[in-house]
Amino acid sequence: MAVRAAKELRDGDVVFVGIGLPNLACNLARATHAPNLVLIYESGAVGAVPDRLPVSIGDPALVTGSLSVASMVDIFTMYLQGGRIQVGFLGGAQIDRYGNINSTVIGPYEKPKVRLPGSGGACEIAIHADRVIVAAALSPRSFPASVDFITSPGHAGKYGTRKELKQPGGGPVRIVTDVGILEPSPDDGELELVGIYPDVAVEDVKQKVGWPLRARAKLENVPPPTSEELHLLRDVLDPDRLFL
Amino acid sequence: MAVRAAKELRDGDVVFVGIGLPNLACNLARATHAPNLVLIYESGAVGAVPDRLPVSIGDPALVTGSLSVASMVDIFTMYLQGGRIQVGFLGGAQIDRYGNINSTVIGPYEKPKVRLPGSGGACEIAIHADRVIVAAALSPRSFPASVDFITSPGHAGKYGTRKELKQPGGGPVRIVTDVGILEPSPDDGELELVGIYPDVAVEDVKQKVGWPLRARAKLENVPPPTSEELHLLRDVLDPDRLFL
Amino acid sequence: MKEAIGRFVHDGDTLVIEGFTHLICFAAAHEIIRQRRKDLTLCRLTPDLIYDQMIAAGCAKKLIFSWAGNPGVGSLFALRRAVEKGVPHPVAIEEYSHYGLVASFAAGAAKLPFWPLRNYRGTDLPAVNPRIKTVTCPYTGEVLATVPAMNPDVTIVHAQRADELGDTQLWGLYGVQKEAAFAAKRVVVVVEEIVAETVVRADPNRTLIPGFIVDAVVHEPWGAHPSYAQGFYDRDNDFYVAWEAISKDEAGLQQWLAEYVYGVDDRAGYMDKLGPAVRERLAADDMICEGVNYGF
Amino acid sequence: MKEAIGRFVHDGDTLVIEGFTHLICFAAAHEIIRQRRKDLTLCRLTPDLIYDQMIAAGCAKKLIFSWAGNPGVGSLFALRRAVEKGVPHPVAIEEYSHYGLVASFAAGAAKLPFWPLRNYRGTDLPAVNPRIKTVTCPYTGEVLATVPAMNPDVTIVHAQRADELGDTQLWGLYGVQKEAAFAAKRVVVVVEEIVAETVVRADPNRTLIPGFIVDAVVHEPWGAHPSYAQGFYDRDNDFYVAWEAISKDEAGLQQWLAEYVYGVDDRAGYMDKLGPAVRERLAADDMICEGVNYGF
Repeated sequence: MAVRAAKELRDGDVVFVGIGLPNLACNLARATHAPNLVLIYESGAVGAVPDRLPVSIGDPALVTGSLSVASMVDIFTMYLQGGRIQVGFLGGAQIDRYGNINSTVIGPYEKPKVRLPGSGGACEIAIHADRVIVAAALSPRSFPASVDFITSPGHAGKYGTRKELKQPGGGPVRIVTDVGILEPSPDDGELELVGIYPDVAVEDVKQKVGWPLRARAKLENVPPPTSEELHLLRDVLDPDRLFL
Repeated sequence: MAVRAAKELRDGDVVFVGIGLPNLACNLARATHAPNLVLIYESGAVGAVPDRLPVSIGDPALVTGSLSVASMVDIFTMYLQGGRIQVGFLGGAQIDRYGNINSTVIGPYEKPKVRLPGSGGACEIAIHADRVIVAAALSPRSFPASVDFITSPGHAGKYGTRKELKQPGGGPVRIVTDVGILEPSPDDGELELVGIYPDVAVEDVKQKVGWPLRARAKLENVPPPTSEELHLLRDVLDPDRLFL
Repeated sequence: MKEAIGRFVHDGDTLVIEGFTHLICFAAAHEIIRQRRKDLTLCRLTPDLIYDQMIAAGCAKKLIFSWAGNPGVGSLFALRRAVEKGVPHPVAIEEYSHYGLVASFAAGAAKLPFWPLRNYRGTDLPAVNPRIKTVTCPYTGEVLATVPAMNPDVTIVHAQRADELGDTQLWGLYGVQKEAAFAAKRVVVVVEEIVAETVVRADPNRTLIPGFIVDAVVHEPWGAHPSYAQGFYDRDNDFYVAWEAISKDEAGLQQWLAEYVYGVDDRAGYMDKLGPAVRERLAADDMICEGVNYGF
Repeated sequence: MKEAIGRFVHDGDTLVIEGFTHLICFAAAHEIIRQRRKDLTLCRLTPDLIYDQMIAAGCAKKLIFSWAGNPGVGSLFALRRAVEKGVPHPVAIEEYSHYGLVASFAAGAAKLPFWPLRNYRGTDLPAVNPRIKTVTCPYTGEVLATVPAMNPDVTIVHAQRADELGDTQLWGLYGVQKEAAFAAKRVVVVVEEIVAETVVRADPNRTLIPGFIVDAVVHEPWGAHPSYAQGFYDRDNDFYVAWEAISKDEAGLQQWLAEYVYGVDDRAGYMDKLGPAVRERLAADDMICEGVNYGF
């Protein structure tokens, strides 16, 4: 997933990076096709070049050698709401048919089955970033027809469509999973299968989401990671296997 | 006036300083009875200790050796509106019966007789500082019954009283002139004579304002500057007589 | 520290100990636990281990937050026990996103009653937090979200250095430390190093908080451990990972508090208990930048 | 500079050259005058000599400001002639107080349509500037003033140093340079010194503006004269005093423009014309601060 997510990044993109897989994907992209990627962390580090894999989003290695440290007020007002962020990376416990993401609670809010960490910056990233890339392993539990709680808005839902809500950013434009790639339909924003990994059957993918998944007529054949990419990930970027 | 204005400052006060006479008065106070005065300039210098008399409010000597440099957003939002300023110093081309100050235009706004510089920070200083000290030479032209334009609100006027407007700061509490001291009446906010300089007659003062000036029954006798104070001003603080 | 907490942190206060991953003042939290403060409303973007410990110790009545996890590791189990099961007692929550809570501090610092932001459209957050409202722009008619001002009774800021008057210099990640300080009625600054006023005045652009808004300055080296202080010591990631197991087990967590908080007198005692190996492992390397010219 | 102004400043633009006393980019203004840009909406807190010169040269259609004097000296006579008598042609004005215009830049930088502030009650400013409106707080019912966002077509920032990508470091007085840059559609950075990216990265807390929002970086030593650059050269207070007489006399001012702006090719030519004595008089002394440790 990290390799595939890395490919979604274009050279020169300004990326709002979360910890874990997004961080790995960004650093892989920087080491391969996108050397001019600008990494911004919500903690305030801008243009970070961590010389070790950061365990947390506020790791000191993100500061040392970075281009700038901004206050969090500036990060959220001038950088994110200011429209300066091209790509946001999000995960989440649940992602629904229209790309709405839940990272708040499983079950009802007042009496949760599982209390998750909550939004952090995920709500505003989904609203403001030009493009949001979501990385998550596909399973019926993680991809229900509708989420228990909308932490980060997708393309449509009970509050209206993205256009009706005049959301400034593009929302989740690519969902990178462990078996294939989903994208919102240009018509109604419903997520549909647009790419598939080697040796994966479309029918198997359909079993793993909680709604009748549409597949595009022409599916991208997503190539497997190269040995160079795997080497970079396993031996250079995350040698201690913190996130792999 | 500088000597008299300096006496209005209490040790430890946080003062929003303008250039010219206010700056002289503050530095005189620091050199005499108020060594712990904190000087803040709207340009962003906090705790300035200028080693030369600053010609402008943004002089580099205000930065070198200061305690902090703040952005102007912080200065106006967190310091001034945040209620952290005890004393503001203002001048103005016109000051009226209720302490309203005009530093914008003489004559009508659209076709001014004289176009003055305008508010700068004077409007918000008059609204937010705990106490405002005004320094101006007394004359009927400078002290009309009502000003041509309210740049900085006093204690009452066409928009209501200070209390009705719920102004957070105390407004102009002392008007230091070249012949005596005025203060707002606790009843209606009208400026009245509360102190007089040696060899000045109350009747002469009354001639110099554009309304029937009330004088308190008991007037402070304001002592003349001491030779030490004059020495400090003339030989140490403003040897080039930039503002004296 | 004892005296500063005794004087400035009271039962029932709204308390902010900020610092985004960086400069989180655990030393202050431990002293508050030792002095058995209770009914506190605790506010932080990320409750982190610091509020997990305070909740486990029974200090908290309410929690205001925007991301409640163990960063890069997992859950805060004391917090989850309090919220999910009311153990040791129920803790009310008021939940924002980071931007919302950041804006709430900014409003507090500016003494404005609210802050407008383009946010929350299409999300369930306003439905569960009635403090998130809206305002209509008088120019464009756009409906924007609002958050109310956060004005804590007391904010505790950890920083690299300050002079004795509290003029505070901080580098690396700022978080919302400045805003949290300006928003507060009382401010306690805890530093790794007390320096001469001349050191502060030699580089005034580095100063984040002026001394005249500070009520107490405490000198407490290693006061942020297991958080970190750029240029002084690294984050103790091993401890953050270990916390997963400690906090999962209510009894284990109480045992940890007994040993490392109640069982020591102060931060020096805590560091002694951790032993010199931890200090050696975490002590910062030198990467000192060049100065700039303030001459004219 | 020629190329940057040619590409990024167009007739009819709303233009901001900020800097509060400090780091005012006169070099850019002079190049704009030489390229005979017109119908500009000029916005600055303090129009200062820089806009007085541009107004005299006929570049301006409108002026947005909050304090229009010659700081510590007197009047800006070209501005007054344009406003009071329409000479050389009428210039419309939109007037705020400092806080109002500062807030307007902050709104622009945040891409919010307005900014709320507790201000203007009891004053005549809203009566003469209908852009100052009000909003009601959804929590307290308090009526607050608002200003609209300022989003210029182009902002020109002068700073001490930047790398070639425009990552810009600035110390001494900040003014509203950061907000003006983030608010703009296009950003030109003019610096005293171009430094290696490693210099910027050695002290990231000193960086005010990231390169990815910058469209052009211009290396122009002494580009702020008669304003100043902390650590490089002092303010030319003598010139500010002399401006009183120059600008009072319309013909004299045009003569000055002919000689010092139209009569030179660029900033180097202007500095040559001023002669080495000015440079010697104003060159900064060294007062270099200590660095801090970014290690971990």
